[in-house]
Amino acid sequence: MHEIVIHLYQVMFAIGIFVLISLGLAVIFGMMRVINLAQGEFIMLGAYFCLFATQLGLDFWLAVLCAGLGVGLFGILVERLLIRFLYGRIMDTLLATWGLSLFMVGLVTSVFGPQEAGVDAKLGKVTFGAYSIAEYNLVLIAVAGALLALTFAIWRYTRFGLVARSVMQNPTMAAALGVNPRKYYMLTFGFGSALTGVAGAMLAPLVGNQPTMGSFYVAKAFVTVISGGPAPLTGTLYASTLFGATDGLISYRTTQVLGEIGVLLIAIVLLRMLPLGITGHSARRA
Amino acid sequence: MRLNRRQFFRSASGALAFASSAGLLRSAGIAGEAPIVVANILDQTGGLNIYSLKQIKAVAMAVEEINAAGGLLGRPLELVFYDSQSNNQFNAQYMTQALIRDKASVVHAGVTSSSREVMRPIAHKFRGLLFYNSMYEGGVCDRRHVCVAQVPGQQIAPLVPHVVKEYGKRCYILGADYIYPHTTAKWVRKFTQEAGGEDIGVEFFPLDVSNFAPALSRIQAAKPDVVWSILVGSAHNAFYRQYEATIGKANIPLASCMFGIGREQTYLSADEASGIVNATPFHDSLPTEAAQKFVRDFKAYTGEDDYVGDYAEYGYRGVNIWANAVRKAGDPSPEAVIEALPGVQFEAPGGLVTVDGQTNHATMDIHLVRTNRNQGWDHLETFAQRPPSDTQAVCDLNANPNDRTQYTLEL
Amino acid sequence: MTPILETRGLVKRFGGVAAIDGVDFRLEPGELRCLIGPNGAGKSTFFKMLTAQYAPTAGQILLDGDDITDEEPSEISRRGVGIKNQVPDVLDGLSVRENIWIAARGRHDTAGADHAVSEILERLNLGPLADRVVGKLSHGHRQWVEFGMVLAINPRLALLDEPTAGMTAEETRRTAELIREMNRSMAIVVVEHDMQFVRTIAHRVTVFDQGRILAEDTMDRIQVHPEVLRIYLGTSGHA
Amino acid sequence: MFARLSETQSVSLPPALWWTAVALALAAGLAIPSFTGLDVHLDLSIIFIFGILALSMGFMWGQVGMLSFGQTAFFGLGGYTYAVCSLNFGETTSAMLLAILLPAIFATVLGYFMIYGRISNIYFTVITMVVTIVLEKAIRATSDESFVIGDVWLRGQNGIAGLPDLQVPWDPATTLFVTEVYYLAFVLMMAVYVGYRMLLRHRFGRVLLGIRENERRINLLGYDTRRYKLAIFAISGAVAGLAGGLYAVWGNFVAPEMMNLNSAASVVINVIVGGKATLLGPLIGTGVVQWLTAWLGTAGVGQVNLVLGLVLIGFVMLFPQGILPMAAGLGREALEAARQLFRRRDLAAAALRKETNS
Repeated sequence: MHEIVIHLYQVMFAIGIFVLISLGLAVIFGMMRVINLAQGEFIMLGAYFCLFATQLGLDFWLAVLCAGLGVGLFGILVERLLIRFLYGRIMDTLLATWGLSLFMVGLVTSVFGPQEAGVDAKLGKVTFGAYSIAEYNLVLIAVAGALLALTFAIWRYTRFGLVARSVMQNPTMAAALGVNPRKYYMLTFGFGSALTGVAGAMLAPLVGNQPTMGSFYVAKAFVTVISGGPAPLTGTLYASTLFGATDGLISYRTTQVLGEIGVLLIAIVLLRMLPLGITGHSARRA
Repeated sequence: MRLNRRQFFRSASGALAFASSAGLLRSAGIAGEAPIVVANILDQTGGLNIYSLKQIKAVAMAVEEINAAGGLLGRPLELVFYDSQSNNQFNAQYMTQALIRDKASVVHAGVTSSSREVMRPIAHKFRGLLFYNSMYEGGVCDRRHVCVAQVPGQQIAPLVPHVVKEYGKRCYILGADYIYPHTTAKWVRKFTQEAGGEDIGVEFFPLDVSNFAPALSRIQAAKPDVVWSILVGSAHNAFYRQYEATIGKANIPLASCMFGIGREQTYLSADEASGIVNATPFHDSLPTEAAQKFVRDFKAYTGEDDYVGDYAEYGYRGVNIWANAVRKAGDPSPEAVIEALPGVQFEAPGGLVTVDGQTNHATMDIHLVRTNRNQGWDHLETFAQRPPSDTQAVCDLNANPNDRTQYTLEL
Repeated sequence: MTPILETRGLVKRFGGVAAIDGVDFRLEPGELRCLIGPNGAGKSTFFKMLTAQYAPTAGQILLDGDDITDEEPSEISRRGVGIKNQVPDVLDGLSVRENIWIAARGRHDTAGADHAVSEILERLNLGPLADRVVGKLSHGHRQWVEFGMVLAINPRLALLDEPTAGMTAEETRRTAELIREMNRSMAIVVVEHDMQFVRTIAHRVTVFDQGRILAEDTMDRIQVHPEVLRIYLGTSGHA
Repeated sequence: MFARLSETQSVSLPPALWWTAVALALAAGLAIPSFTGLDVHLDLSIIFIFGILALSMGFMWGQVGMLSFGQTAFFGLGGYTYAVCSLNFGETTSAMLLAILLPAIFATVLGYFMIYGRISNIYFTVITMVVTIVLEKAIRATSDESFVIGDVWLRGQNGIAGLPDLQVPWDPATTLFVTEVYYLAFVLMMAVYVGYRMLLRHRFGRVLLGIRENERRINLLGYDTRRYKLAIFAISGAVAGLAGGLYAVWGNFVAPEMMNLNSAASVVINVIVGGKATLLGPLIGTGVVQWLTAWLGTAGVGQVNLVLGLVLIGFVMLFPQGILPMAAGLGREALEAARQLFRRRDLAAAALRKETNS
């Protein structure tokens, strides 16, 4: 019985991490088709925001909000200074954001040094028989789910989401209807960045905060969103579930290396069979 | 470009020459003499620099102390520093530059075995001398290579019996996935068995892994008496945090032969870091006058007030052992120094260090310690003058002076 | 005699819509045929299926009696089928000479290709433009370049989709001449809107409507065919 | 053949002049060692080796339109092949040949999977990237002593050091020293450059250019483009493997970092900085970026990445075509300006004459 709970927990936790690190990219790449290779560094920035906010004495959850807000604003800045000149130039975007990624790692290392302290979320643990699980990890699963639902709701049911979706699909039409597409591109990029910032803040109590931490996540996030296919949010959910389950089970049953390699191999086979991604067969967008 | 100390510390990166100030050299009476070049290749930047940052400064301090005391053989030392950027390609390039262009008498370089193995053949190609001031898996048998830090046989042998006695017989070992932790894990297993215990699980993690949730559940399923961490690097630092949040050292204690060398405890909270046992040739709270003087001097020299640690001390002892060998030889050339090295001694901050001529490794004191809640160590016990017995078992430079092999230690 | 081209019950559906809906088509060797029909009748789709740019949903395509339904575009081309697509389909970044040379080199050795290129350049009056980058030429000139590429592979069956679109009256006249000349050595199917042009070149005409063949006859009879009049002129054709 | 190659539209040289330039470059490169030190030979050789790698990537990207983010997979495979074979055989000629052959075979298999699977361009890029990461992770997981090929332990994260120097094929007792490795790397780089350049002049290369412009049209002309793409992917895999083998010879070591994301991306940086439109671009780019990195390392800047990142952003935003076309463009503009100046002066002079005449 306890074994089953632990398996379930490992799988859910892995899925939660996949959802967290991919959600922002699902908005930025999945919806806007902007290949942001600095995505990992946005995560890193979120973790640093969270760290400094808690060091200033802020409550952890307020710090997470701060991180979302801070990285969101940073994203808007990046969009204004960089991304907006590159819409439609996929390769150039890839290269410029990779430059941004190098720049951010270099800058943060210069200013704060190679490593930073961790964040203490001040939560306890729950026990199942011989096993105990950090409460924080359970909270992380819940937060991942809540963020996904929130994003979905905003996209589906708010005016912002409706307008943004129509802008992404047909900016000319949207402009003809009196919407300023540039504003919505900027806000959507900021929204995706904010989600990424929250992800970074949520990771801060788990991992060692260091300037290079982003590189660990960026490939995974891209593989997840690309495998998800043209409906970015539902696609990300499906892909995260598939990869998370694979990673969680293989990592727990064997080793983490095999878990990671397993995920990448499954992604390759998946793209061979479904070149457009998991949601590629249905034209409906979420 | 030549820099003074402040500029050097602020910006050291790439190839920089650091010279003691003209005033210092004048007061030592050696300002006019031709300098002896000491090269230092370490990672100022990149993922591995947490092991190098203090050592870079300690090497500079040792050089400056020697200059202030009148230099070596009446000549000043000049330090040339290269930032290898945690990239072995630069180790190869800078090692060549140090030997060819700078004509360095000695190169103090490397904190990883992989970088050392890249540089060792170059030392032979250009007839140089390489000081590797870092702990590693042991077994290098090479007269152009000197290691002044501990190898597993020196460190693990006294540590394991203490752990078995204090915490219990069943251990679970976690290590970083490269050769040093693999070798060390075997030593832990061997000594644990000799002490009547057993290992019930061994796992290795790539250096970029920071999610230990699966491993923590496996450990709980296995129910060991003690968990060994041979985890390394900043990503693995997350382990100590996650361990305290799930299992807790109060339930299953932690032992480690790596914790602290990257100054891990300074990035962790008191709960996360305290209570881990380790064995080390040096730590800041070592209750000897030599150790305390070193810590005071280092802090004064660098203007930094945080934990100093063993890697700083290795750099300091490396330079001084080399300097003693130069004095003994009366000649700074690599060939003369290599001849003079066997038996050279230095009263290091961590205790007396003697070069073992059979292996070009060192006999030293090993101190048993446990982390306290103030980012430092509580001193438990000292094991005096431990020889590099594991490497001695496979290497004899007296019999085979042309040997260059790194042997895999047979247990 | 085996027809050079034959389709049997050819169907192409995009989603639920049938763009081609059961076409049985025959072309005799050496024949010159025009396809006409309103926009969206399926003419271009039909061409794309003949050259394997679209896979049929159902039905068969036979070339000289061989079933080529599942072959690759390159295989069909090597069987001697050349196509000029509706929008000039050329290699925009390369020169006129290079465009035609690449086409010719697929059928000749280097010397033969060089020879064929100079011949075609002359035949199409493209000599002065030979070293210009195709992407920077006018629409009409790019049409000629594509013609040149079709000529260069020396096909037995040429499929020409609106060859005179964007051409001046003079160019159109020359195109008609060229097509008649080509017809001496190959079978040709032309999709065309310009009825005057169709009349000057075609013996037989096939009319497409809503993915089917509506009528097939000589130009004279087609012009008075009531159904054809209906689709071209609307219901007023009955008046 | 043609008076003008489209590959050289931005910087076009007639063949005779081009061959002269190649001969001059060859002579200059071979002369450099006689007035520089060993450390310079070492530093230049690594630039040549990365230049070969950049060419293998830049040719496919710029001339065929296939962006392989994972050329480092073949680079690493080549290096490890040399390492494992040379240590096992005790002989380096066949090891070096296998370092070219094995990556070519691997590229053929991988390419077959991707190209015949008709995946789109962006997925081609992503899959090549994933492949290099997977290979890196797999190699890094071989620290345990049980991971042995023949007598050679793969040594995981640590990499394999102490590899044998390259032997002269007809005289195995003689091995290449630093300066000879310089000559080898330089000559091979020139050979790869000239080879790719010759390729473009022949049918195979023309068709590749055609694929870049309009793959469908090339298919309709009767060429099976998949075969061509697979062939060039295999060839470039072989070239990247050669670069990897040379890297192993250069430093006598191989390590998993040869295949990591950073290495993969720096190949792309080298190509974009130089410009992908020409074959010279990747070489120039590699030289400039390597030189810049080394210079920044000694300039006391601290974080090299910080400056490299800015350089990359700057190039993409301001000079997306790369250094070479930019320089050519500036040159043309300067020429045009000079011409204008002269014409204006002539006009002025003419006007003056006219005035004086009237």
